[in-house]
Amino acid sequence: MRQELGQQIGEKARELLSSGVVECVIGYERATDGVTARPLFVYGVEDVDRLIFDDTCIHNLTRYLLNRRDKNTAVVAKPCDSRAINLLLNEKQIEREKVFIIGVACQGVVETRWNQAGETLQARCQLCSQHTPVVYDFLVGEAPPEQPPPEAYADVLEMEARSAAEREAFWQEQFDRCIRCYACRQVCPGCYCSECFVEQLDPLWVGIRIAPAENQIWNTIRAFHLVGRCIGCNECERVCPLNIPLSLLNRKLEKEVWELFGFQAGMSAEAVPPFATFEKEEKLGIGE
Amino acid sequence: MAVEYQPRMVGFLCNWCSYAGADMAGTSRMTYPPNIRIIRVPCSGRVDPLLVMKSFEQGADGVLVSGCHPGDCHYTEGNYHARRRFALLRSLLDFLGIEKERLRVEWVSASEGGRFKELVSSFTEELQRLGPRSEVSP
Amino acid sequence: MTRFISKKDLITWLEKLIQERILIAPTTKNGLLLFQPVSEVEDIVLDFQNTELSPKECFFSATETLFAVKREDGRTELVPATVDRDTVLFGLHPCDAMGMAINDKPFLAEPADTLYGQHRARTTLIGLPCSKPTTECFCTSMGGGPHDPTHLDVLLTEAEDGYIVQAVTGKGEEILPSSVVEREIVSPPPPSVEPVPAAGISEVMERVFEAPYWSRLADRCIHCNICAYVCPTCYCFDVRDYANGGRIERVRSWESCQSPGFTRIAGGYDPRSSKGARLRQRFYHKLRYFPQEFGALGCVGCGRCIRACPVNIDIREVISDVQKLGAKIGT
Amino acid sequence: MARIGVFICHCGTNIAGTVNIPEVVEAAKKMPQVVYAEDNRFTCSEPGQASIREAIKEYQLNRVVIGACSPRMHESTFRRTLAEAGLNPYLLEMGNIREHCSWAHTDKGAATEKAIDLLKMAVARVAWHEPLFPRQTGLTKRALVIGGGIAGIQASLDIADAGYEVVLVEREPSIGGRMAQLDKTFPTLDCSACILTPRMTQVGQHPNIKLLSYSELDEVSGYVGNFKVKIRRKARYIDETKCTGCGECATVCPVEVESEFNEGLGKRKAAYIPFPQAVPNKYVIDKRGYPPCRVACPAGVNAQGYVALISQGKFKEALEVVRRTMPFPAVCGRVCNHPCELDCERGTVDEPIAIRALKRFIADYELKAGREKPTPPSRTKEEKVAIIGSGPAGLACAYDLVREGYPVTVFEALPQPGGLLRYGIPEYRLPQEVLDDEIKYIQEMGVEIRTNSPVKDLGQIFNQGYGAIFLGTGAPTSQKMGIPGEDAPGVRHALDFLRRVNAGEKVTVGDRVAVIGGGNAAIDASRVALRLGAKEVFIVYRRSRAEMPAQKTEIEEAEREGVKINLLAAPTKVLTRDGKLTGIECIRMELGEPDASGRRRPIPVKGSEFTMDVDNVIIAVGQALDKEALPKDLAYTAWGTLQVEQTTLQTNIDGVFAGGDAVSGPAGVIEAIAAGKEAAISIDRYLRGLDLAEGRPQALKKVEKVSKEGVETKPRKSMPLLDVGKRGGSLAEVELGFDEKTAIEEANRCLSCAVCSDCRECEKVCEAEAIYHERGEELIEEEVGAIIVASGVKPLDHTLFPEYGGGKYADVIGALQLERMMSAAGPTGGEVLRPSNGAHPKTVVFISCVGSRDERTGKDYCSRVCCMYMAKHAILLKEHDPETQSYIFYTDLRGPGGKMFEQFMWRAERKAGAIYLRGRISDVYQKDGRLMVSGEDQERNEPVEIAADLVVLATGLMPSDGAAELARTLNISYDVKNFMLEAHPKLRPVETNTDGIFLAGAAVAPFDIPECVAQGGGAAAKVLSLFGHDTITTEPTTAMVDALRCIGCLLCTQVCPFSAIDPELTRDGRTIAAINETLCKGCGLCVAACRPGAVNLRGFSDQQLLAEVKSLWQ
Repeated sequence: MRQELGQQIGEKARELLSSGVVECVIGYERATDGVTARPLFVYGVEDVDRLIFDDTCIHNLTRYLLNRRDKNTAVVAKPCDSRAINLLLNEKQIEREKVFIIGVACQGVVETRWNQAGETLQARCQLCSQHTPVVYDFLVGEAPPEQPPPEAYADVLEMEARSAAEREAFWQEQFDRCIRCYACRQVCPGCYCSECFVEQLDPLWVGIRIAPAENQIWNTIRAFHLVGRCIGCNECERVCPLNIPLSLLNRKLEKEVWELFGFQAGMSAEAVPPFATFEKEEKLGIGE
Repeated sequence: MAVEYQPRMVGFLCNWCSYAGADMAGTSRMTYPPNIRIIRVPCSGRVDPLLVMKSFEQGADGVLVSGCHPGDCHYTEGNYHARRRFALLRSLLDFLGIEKERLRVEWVSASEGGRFKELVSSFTEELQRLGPRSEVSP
Repeated sequence: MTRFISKKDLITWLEKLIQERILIAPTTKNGLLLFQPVSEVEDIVLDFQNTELSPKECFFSATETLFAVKREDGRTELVPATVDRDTVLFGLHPCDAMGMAINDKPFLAEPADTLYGQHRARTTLIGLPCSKPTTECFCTSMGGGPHDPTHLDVLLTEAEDGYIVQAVTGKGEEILPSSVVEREIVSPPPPSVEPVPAAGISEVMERVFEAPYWSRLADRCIHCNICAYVCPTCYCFDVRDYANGGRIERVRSWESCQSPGFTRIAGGYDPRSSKGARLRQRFYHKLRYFPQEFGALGCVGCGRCIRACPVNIDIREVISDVQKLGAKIGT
Repeated sequence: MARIGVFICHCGTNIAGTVNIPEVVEAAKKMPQVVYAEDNRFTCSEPGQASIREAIKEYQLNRVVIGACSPRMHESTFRRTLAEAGLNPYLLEMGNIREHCSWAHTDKGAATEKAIDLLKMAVARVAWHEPLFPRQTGLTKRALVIGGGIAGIQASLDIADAGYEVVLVEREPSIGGRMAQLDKTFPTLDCSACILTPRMTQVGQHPNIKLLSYSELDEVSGYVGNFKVKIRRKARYIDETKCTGCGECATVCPVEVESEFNEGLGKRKAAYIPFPQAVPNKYVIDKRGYPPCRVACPAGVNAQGYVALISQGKFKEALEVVRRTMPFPAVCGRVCNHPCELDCERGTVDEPIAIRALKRFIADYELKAGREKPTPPSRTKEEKVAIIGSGPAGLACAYDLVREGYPVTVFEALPQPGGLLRYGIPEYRLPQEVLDDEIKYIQEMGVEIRTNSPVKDLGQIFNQGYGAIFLGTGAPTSQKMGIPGEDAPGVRHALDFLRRVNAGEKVTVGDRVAVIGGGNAAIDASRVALRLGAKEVFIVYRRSRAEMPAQKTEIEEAEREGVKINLLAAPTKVLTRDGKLTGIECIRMELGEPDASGRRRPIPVKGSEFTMDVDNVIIAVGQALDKEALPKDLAYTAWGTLQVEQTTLQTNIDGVFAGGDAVSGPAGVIEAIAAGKEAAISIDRYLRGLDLAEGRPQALKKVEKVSKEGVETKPRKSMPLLDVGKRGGSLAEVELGFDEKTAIEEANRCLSCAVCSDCRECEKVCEAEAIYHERGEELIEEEVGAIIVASGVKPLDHTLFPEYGGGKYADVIGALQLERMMSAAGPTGGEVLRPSNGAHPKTVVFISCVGSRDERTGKDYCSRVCCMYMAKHAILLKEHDPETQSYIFYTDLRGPGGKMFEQFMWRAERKAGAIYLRGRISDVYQKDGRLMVSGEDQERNEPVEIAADLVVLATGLMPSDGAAELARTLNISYDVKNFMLEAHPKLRPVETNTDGIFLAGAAVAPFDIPECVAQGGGAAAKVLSLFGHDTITTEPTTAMVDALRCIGCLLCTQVCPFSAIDPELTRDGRTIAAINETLCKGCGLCVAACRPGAVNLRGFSDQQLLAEVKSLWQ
């Protein structure tokens, strides 16, 4: 099955490259540890056999589309990743006709670390009910049978249940660790500003210090800038070298946006995101 | 008896309604605690969450964002956008352990001097009840 | 005869060191193994492969104040930062010690970085040999070795019910406790480490600078700063003045050649604006420019960047690719 | 480097009384970049200002901070001071140490500390100030007025009279608005029309007014002085420039609907003007799309059109409507499966219109009356077309092509034309002479039919000079069942059986006949078998009744005639003895999962075999093409039908098209006709060398909403049938058809879904040739400098108040309905009549505040005019009929002002004898033909009950439909009730917060006529004062974009309330946001929305606000 998916992707890649439909196919290949996967950019048919797909293919490759805006590119996208394509289309960052989406019906991916691939599905995959990409041009794989999703926000609810002081202590400890390597930002398909607020000198919102106060503003505003935009690929948390639970923040906001506005990022390229619109009569716990 | 804890507050007030409402409170000689520092903005929708975060970083115990009542915005829609933005920011801050109560978003019209006075007074009391924010080491 | 300290005595010694100095050692926090100040000996992790971050932080902090400006009655005075306590860095592996030696070259070359120098001078390095190198370790190819004591003050090698003690420097000798005894004991052989084809790499690098290889490699690079921040030998930083609460100070923080704005100069021009150029810079710095400047490779083979890279940019693969590329291009 | 001067005002003791001024001055001197600080007793006084000017010069100040009152008070004063000193006026910042400090606090220490902080913030901020420059732009001196009510009329006239052009847009066909609907006005009792219509005429004739009636605002862009507006000119179908207003179109129009102008009390035609004095006096055709019946018809026959004409007794004209589409009214009137009736909207009320029967009626009517020979259409085309097969598909195709001017020849293999119509449908359903006549008509139209002319070689046809061929050869052979014994003597096939009977051959049947199948052919065969003398006929069908494809009425008739239906049974074997048929063996079936056709698949039940003794078996299980008879080289589908391109019906052979059963397999007559018509389009295009597929298939846009309000149920007329007893042994027609009266009555049941029935009678009578049924709506663009919104109000719908009998009882009416009845030009000619019976009401009860001042309806406001119009009505009722007694139930009475309002109510009470009762109504119910109004008289504190003849609900006023959408289009504010919001309720009542857009009349709030007129004039004055300038000055505090930081996500364009941000292409090909500074109002929503901080706001920049924050608590 796994091999088959890689082959199907490879065949499609061969067809797309040889017909000149795209210039490059972004997919996965085996990493140098022989266990995990890594992104692969295929420019010629001679490399299509390197393409693989299995449950270690955790990267969200859609971020790379931003580096290839003006070139025709095919990208392998899992359902969660595919939402990023809608996000980027909605935010006019990419053109639909320049992107060929090789969608993968996804059974979930595993937690991986260098040299290790987990046995069980990632927690988010266990909660996932989107097994088919929301947008694609060609689909490989087979979605697993639908199952009622369990409580999706158990960890968020648990955190909400704690006292303010406990929450503050928890996050302070998390943010204190941050070394501002910006891997979370660099890997995020939604973080594509040419100059991030955190690195701007004028106005000087945040200084260069890798220190708790700066770290807090950085992490808070990073999360805020993803309100209604985070598509839940979890890449930020995966790449964090200091294991800061960034997705907990993202998912808290995702939950709020869903509850308040019934909106989920990236489900369609046309839906109006929550901060682009409003309802006159909405009750949001403000000024009421 | 110990000196009562004096919280620090920043208020971002829209020029057309709430700033004028604060003017009205003064003109009517309504007194309220002197803890608030007011920053005039054209519209509550102008307030970037970064300004709120910087205020907290600067040492504010509470931040007030105030604009026209829904439907009254001088720019027709600014306060609706502010409402969405700050509803989310409040949830996020609360989740991070900065109590929701520390970020107040309220509607005060140009004629509501009394409402402004009440607002600052009750906010001050609320912050006194919550106590100082825990220090984030610099 | 070999010098030896029993495990019990080692604990006593460490307890004493905690009292007298700052003791920094590998400890686990939030599931991460990091060099951190310890207050209890039992928090120290002795059996480990590699810490997540290198111990370079002890000498070159993520953020530190270089000096403060005092203004009083119209007079302005600069108050430089100083290091006022002795530190023991315990438990580092030979590769990390070698990393420090590499960083000494730029930091201590004249004009020397005094703050770094003070940190170095007031810190004693007590190392442990590397008994279980990871699959991604390649120290032997970079001129080091798992049991190499060269850049340490003291090396403690586990044997029998204690440790063989090797005082490498005078500073190391000074710090040893009296519980160190002489004993007839054989040091275990060093474990083997997978080599990489690093021979002559510096010269080969010279020939492949223009190769399209680099931009293709950079395709998958996301240009975060992880590799630089986990690396024991990356020492780039940014400096900024801060005025806050009436206090003015000059602050230095880590920075990385991988970040998009790193080489941007006034007016907005950036000589290394392309992804390929930035990623290439990292490898050239380690494998070409540093050897040219300081006569040694700028990498210790600790494998941290390989492990931490979110997209598997693997310096071993780069070295072997470069060799192949060099062979193809010819001299 | 900033050189900041700080000036602290004492404001007498206003500030100095609470704030320690010297301490503040000393603190200010130490603040960063401050080079000078001083205090003044009154900074705003001339000496105070002079002192600032001097200090600016002396200390070379380039920034000024003034600690004084609120900037809302004196910012403009001090900006002028700076300008006088040669500084850019925007380099000023004020610290509000009076309103926000000295006046609000009493503790001197805390107030002083706060004052210092406020100045610190101002100093930090001012360092980031930059010189700003207001902008000047030109303007178009032309105004748009939206709404042609009295307010809009007044505004238009005032502006036009001042010499500027006005574009007046009115949604309705005529201007006049609500005032035009009124009979008299209060309190003067002027005739409303008499004072209004001269004004309307003036508008219509004014050289400066461009009147766009029946039009709506679609889009607005631009800004004050420079608006671009798009106006949707709704399709009028009558050319305004040609229409003379003669009204002939309305006279002949067969469609009547409720008149909106008369509030539903009268009727108007589909071609109409709302009232005789309409301006412009140009008719409109009310066309709402295509009626469902026409959309449902595969051939698109205009059923509503001929039904409407039948209702008017115009039978000949009705028949013309059918023949405009196809030549088989009599055939389809008999045998069509009428999908039109399935979709008929009337069916949702009670039963569908008997459309098929009506069509038959007009065909029969002509047949009876005799028709004139039609004039064949002129032959305009050279290329000959060959049609192979003379069934409905072929003849429909021929008919359309001959009308297009082509010479057409039909080749028929059999001796008589008609195909399946001739040979497959029994006489008792379709008499031969009826078919003969239809075919004759087609021939008279110029179609040549060659019978006994089978075609085997298409090449030959082409060689004879035909340019294109249509194959309509049908599916004339019966399918076999594939069971043992099928070939036994006594087994017949339905089509063959029917053909022989129709051809007049002598056909006999045995006593017991089994017919296999459930389609129309099976029913036909079984009923013919009965008529040929069979004693018992059984239909054997393998599914259940619901799945039978035959028409329901046909099945019912068959059963009435004695046919027995054996469901869920399938024959397995034909039984014979000695070479003679003895019966059939069948097996029981049950239904399983649905199959490809969507019907449930029958599955045999094991061991359930049974036998039936019969003498004959007629197989009617399906039809197929006669491939043997068809020319070769044609491609077939897997189903054995001809393969064609779906939309164009082109076969695999160039120039050869096919349709009907040969392509679709067995289907209805109307489907075959539709295919023939489609093929005709293709053939025409083919011969003219045009693209075959372009714009096809053309879907008719079905009318969206059909008004069914007040439609009383009325059963469908049933088709008279020949007595069952008279049917046996005869092939006489079973259905007898409608008579004239029945037909007209049935046609009158039509709801006229699309309003205009597209009968085209109006075209015939319009001498000006102004009618264009095909012409759609039009979007036009106008450039204007100012816009006045006068979109007005409407009364709440009284039928929404069933608690007062509204919508429940005919004699409970709305006040505007009463007004229409009182009008001499109204639906009753000025007589007040009870809608239920047309009698004069003697007792009339008014109920006030219906819907208004009512939180339940969300209209908690007073509608302002109701008290007065109730008094007016009471007075007028008395004038109309002195015996009328009015009762007025009121909440409280409001007659404000010195304009005789109060006195007017006295007049109603004292002179007209109206009885005013304070109190609400608890119930209105019907008793003995009168309306019992029970309520409470609060003044006497006792219950009252009045038996009324007429109850008038004084419903409140609400904004016109679409007011909120209009406000959104214009980007102006509106309140929760959808009334437009003024810029200031007291001081700027006719302005909005959007520069250049003004308000007039009741769009703002319920106003009476003089108020609307005053507002119209006021808004006009505002426009004129704008037009008095040659340029417009705009504030410089606008947003700006850093092109390098902008990432082009364009979120800012979505949040901008003023559409002031547009995408722009940079030189390096990136899309970024660009601010239109003239449109930008400086709200800064874009700034806060921008994640990369690419947008900034002059005067309130990120740097300025951040500097303030960073200066805190230092």
